[in-house]
Amino acid sequence: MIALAGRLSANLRETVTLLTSVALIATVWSLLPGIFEGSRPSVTVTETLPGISIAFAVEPLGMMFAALASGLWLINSIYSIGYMRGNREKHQTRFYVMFAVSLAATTGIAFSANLFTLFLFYEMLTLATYPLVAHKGDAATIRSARVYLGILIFASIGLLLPAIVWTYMIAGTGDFTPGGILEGRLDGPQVGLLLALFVFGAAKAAVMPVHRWLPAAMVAPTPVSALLHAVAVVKAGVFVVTKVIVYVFGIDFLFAEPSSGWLSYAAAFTIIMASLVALRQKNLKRLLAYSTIGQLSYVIMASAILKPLAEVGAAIHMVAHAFGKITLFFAAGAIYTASKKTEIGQLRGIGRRMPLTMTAFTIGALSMIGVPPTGGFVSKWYILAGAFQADNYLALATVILSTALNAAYFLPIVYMAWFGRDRTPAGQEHGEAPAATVLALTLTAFLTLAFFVFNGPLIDLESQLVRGPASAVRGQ
Amino acid sequence: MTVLFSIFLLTLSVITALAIVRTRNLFVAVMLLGIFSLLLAINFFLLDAADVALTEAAVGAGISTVLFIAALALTSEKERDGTSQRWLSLLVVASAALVIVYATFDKPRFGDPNAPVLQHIGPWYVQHTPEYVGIPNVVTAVLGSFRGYDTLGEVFVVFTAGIGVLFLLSARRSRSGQRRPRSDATEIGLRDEILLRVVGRLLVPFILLFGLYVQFHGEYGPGGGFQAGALIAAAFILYALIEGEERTLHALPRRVLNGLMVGGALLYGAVGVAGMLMGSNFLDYSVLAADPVAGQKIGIILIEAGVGMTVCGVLLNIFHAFASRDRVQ
Amino acid sequence: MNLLGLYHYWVFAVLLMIGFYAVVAKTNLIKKLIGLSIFQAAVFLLYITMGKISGGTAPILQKDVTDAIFSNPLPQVLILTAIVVGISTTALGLGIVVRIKEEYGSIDEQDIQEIDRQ
Amino acid sequence: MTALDAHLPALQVVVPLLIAPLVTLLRPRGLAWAAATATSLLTFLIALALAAGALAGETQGYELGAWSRPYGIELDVNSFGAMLLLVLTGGSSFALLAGKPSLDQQIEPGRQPLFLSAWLLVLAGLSGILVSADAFNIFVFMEISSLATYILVGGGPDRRALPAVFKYLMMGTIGATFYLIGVGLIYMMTGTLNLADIQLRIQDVADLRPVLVAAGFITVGLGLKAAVFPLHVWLPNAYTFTPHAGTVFLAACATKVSLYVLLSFDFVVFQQNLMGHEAQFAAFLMPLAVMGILVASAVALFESNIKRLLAFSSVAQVGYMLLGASTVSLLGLTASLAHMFNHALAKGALFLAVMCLAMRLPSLELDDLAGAAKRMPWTMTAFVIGGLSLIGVPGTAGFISKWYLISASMELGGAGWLLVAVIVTGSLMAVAYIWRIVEVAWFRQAGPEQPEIREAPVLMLAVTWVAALGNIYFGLDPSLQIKLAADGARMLLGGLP
Amino acid sequence: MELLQDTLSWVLLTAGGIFVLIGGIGALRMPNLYTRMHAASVTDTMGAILVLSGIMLQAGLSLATIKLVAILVFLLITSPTSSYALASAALIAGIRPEAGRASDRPADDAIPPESRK
Repeated sequence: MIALAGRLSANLRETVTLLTSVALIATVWSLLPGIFEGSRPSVTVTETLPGISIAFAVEPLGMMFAALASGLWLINSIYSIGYMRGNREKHQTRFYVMFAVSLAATTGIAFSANLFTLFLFYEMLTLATYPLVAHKGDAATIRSARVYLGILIFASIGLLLPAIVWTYMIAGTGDFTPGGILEGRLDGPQVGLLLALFVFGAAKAAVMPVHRWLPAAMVAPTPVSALLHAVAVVKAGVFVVTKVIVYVFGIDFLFAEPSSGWLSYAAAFTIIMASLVALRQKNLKRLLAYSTIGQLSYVIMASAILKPLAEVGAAIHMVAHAFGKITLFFAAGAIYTASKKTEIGQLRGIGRRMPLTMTAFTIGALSMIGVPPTGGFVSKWYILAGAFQADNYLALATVILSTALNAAYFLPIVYMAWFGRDRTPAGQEHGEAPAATVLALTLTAFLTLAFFVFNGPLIDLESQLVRGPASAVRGQ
Repeated sequence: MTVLFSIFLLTLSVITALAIVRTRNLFVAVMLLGIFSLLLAINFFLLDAADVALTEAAVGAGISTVLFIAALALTSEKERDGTSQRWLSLLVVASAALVIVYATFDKPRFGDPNAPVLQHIGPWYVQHTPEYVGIPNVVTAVLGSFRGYDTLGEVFVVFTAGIGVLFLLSARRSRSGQRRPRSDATEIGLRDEILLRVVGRLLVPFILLFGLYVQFHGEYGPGGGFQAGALIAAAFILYALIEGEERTLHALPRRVLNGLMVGGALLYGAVGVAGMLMGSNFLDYSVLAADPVAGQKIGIILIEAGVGMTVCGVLLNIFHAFASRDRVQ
Repeated sequence: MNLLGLYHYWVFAVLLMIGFYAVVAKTNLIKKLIGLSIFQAAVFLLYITMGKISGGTAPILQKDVTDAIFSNPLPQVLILTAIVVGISTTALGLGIVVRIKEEYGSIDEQDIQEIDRQ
Repeated sequence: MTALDAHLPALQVVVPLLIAPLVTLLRPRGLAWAAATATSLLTFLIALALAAGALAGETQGYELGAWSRPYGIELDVNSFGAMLLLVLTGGSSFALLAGKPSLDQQIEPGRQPLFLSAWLLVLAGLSGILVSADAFNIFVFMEISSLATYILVGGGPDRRALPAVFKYLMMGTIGATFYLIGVGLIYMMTGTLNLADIQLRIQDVADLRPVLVAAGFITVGLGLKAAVFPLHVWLPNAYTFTPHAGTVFLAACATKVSLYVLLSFDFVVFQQNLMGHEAQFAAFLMPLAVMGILVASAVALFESNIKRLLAFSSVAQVGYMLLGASTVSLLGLTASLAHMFNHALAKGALFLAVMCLAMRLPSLELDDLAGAAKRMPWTMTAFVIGGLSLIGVPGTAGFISKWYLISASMELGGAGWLLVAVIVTGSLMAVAYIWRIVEVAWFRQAGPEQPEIREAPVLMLAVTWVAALGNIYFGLDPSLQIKLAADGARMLLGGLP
Repeated sequence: MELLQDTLSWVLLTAGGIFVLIGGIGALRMPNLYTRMHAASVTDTMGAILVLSGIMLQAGLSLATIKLVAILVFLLITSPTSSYALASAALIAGIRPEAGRASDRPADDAIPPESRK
């Protein structure tokens, strides 16, 4: 039902976009109270195959994801109006249509009630984002768009689909049920194998080595990158993984299974590697891309810790990272719009030219590092707590180390931007970016800060993940 | 005695076949093919298959030879040397042949009365034809009534071939090679060959007569619509050879030929539908008359007529389509 | 007599394969069609042979004769149809060959392939 | 059942068969087309009625000439046949409805009546095969359809159609004759031609060599006609040079009917009578299927002509259908039967879109497609949908069959995973070759010299879209084809111990 | 009577057979086309007549005999005509009847077809 709301937005120009997004938000957020009460509205659209139906059900994780996506979409569309105008891009109609479709797909993923529906919208998202990535349409773009599509499709058809079919074969159903459906139906290495199929199949989660598409996708216009890396695609990936771990395997089952331990190692490895690579990046957007890869693996690792607290941490880290990262991308986009600067080296002293933008950028960066008073701190806190709960020292070490690395690649930029000497050659003078963009990014920056303070409701919500509705009221 | 004779004939036919494959002159090959068919026909006769023998003779030795020669006239008689991957194909062929021979050893022996073929439904036809269909020639009975649906299909196969050739040869040719001026043979036939002309004209009516005889005698002896159609067509082809295309087409215009082609097929179908309309199944003739057996007879005569018409029309159409085609040098 | 009883089937196999050889190994299209005719004729022989019953006669009933043994009419019927199908195929094939000659100026497979390659 | 219902199986064949000759007489422009289309739609309705009957589980037999079997010829429509009848008549109707402009473009009006009459004969012949329950009768109608098909293929304006159709004629006739030999051997051992009767009587002689050889001959012969992998060489050129409308029709139906006969024989007739039947299947057909999927898809990757590309993908798809069957399990057979239906939908939509393109584009070479999507967005969108269905993206019909295929292979356990790998690889190659086209059409700029082209005619476009949406509908609610396929599979496996 | 008829017919049949054989040998041994035709004609004149009349005697007076007569008449009309056609065709093709020419290759001084009419 929600998915349709997004799809209805047919021929998009800006106004329609905004209206739809508002409508979407309205519908989504209207569900919130119900969820707090612990109700689980659900609807079955059609029975596709015996035992396999297209059905939607709302539960905390998806609720949060949907709310997040829809909310940020509004901001993002405000931003993209400014951006697209500012850079006079072609085929804006196609752009907005696909934008809406991908959002519809995201919402579909968020609310899907079983693996099949999930897969359906997952593919839809991949295909809908392809034209966005290939938007510029020149040879180079198309090549990297091909990489993007290639990896994602390969992973989903080659790994995810078999995984899903397998699950249906052994469990007889694919419905997401708290506590998992595989309990006792599978043992030993098979669990590890199935888990691997799922994790790497959901290539959008960008766990190494299936992360290559993410930097490739950087050729897209910035709003797309923002959407991809803050909201829709990557989050869809980690969302799938978390959801599978919580609702298909069931954390207790997995925790009992030694053969699933590798996941946290893989995640840890990805975090470290990504941060290291990010250190050496010259291009701002590529740097952000690698930082995203790292941040995603936080979520994966968090959920791989398999302890309630950690799951909560995973959930809210999605949000925190979303706010922070979208801010960063908006900032990067704003810089590009205003000054056509893409390389880090060019950013010296840009803080004085576009103070608002850079402030936001700073906040985002801090949130990535996880310094109070930003949202990033909260989520990291919960992850660490979870790690302790499981006395998973590997996780601890990773978090700490990567925090250091994050600092190592973000702070120099911030420093340069504020205190570096402005080397902009004469004739390329520029001020702030278009109002719309600035508005958007200040908004997200503010959210990032706000999240530090007002995270209570969300945590209540997510603690239902592991506790079930009853104890929700008391919260954490 | 007959077995030995047929074995002799079979060996002969194998030799002929080999010669056909070996010779490089297509004209010779076609002629040998005719002989080959005749040998087979005689063989079929020895194997108690009179109708098949008659048909094979008419088709293999008659029609197909004519068609091949007509095609040769439009193309070329010499085959170029060189065969493609000869040894490979020889290998395949030999192995396949061995497989079949291997299969034969479990087969019931030649003419063995206990063979399953001669047990189940074959004899049933022989026993019950008199009471159900009431015509002496069991083959015609099975062909026309018991398996009339197959024969319907057969008619439409012929029809398809007819429209196929018409369709293909009605194409405008994209590549305009210089043409040979149309030869006397197609213009005026052999009209200056007085002797041939006289004898030919003398024979045509008799052939037609014989054709009609085969057509309507099919219930009692070997023969039937198909053979008759072939014979009648042969008569007109002979006429065309001695008198030339124009006169033949004047005597029997294309319209009429198409009419025959379509009409025959439709006639057959109509008989079937009639059975349907009269409250029985498709192709059930028994309901065509008060007395089922009489109905069967009527039905069979009608459909045989349909077969004859279609076959004759199609064969003549094909012949004209070839003969009236100019040759590209 | 025991092996002789299979002679017809062997001839069938040999003829079949002679025809098949001509079809696959010859490059001249008309020669291929001729091979196809032989190929089909062999099958006729198979059917007719299996319908023969020793001491039998053609399945045409005479009023006076009652004790005659008749060969199986069914294979004959099938083959009547098959012969017609065969000649139809040949006719159509010849039509195609004529058109090919007109378009390509040759009826040899290899020539045609070369022409198409250019 | 009313009086008319009883005759439906016969009418399915007789109607197009008898109207075909009449069509040749309809000289005035367009009249022949109208008549052919009307007939085709009529047969579609009949097929719908038959399918309904099959779903209701009625046995729809028919004794021609009112001669009881095995003495007369019997017709019998099972769910498998009914499903393919739907595909067949539907494909023909779609192609004809949409094809008028394309036909006018490619075939001189004077020749159209003959062409359309041949079209109806193909329709009649294939239906005849599907409804028949008599081994030899199947051969007769196989020949009708083959000869008529040669006419369709030979009708192409490109002269390369002629060698293509000649090759097709040669291989088709050999295939049919092999089948005839096989039937002859069976008849020799059982003395009957009625399939059900054969099934009974063959059990006594099952282990005799002629029956084994017969099985071989029939399998090979029908494999030839069904373009099973190593025997597929006739198909690509034949499809490429057929007039576009004809390609839509043939690509949707032709090979599947031969597969129908192949499966009916190998399962119903030789089922469990032939020792090591599963072995024969798994050991003989499965490798062919696998090779077909991989090799044909690989070739398609490098084709530059769209029609050739799609033709090769058809060969690969035949591989999928065989693969499902070669698991000799209910699930697998359901998969391959359902795939026949789904693939017909996908290929139909694709070739319809290709026909639309051919109306406007100078050629169907990949390069001439550059920027086509800008000028003909509707056509290309339909093409993309069809392509997605071919790939097997969820939400499209193609996905359903993929799902079943993968499940079926997983059932096999160990070796099954290899099959899964094959299926997945095949789908990925499909992604690759479909995407080559999509990329060129959507993202490559058209050369300046290219003439200004506009959208295809409305009717054509409409039909194309109906087909495309059909892919989505049957992808979301596949109960129809699944039910028919499952019944068919149960029927085929009926003899299994 | 019966016996007489039977023996007579067998005599005829054998004689016919001998003539056919001679014709065959001739067609094989003779040097060039015309002479071969000459030899072969023995087959379809004497050979045919004798054999057919032999069979007639076997069949006695019945429908079969009438058919046989028809066949005989047919043969007697057609076979000379066909051999005439063959010979004239050979002439048109430029093969000239000369004693002692052991080949059917057109002579160098063959009359070109056009000039003939």
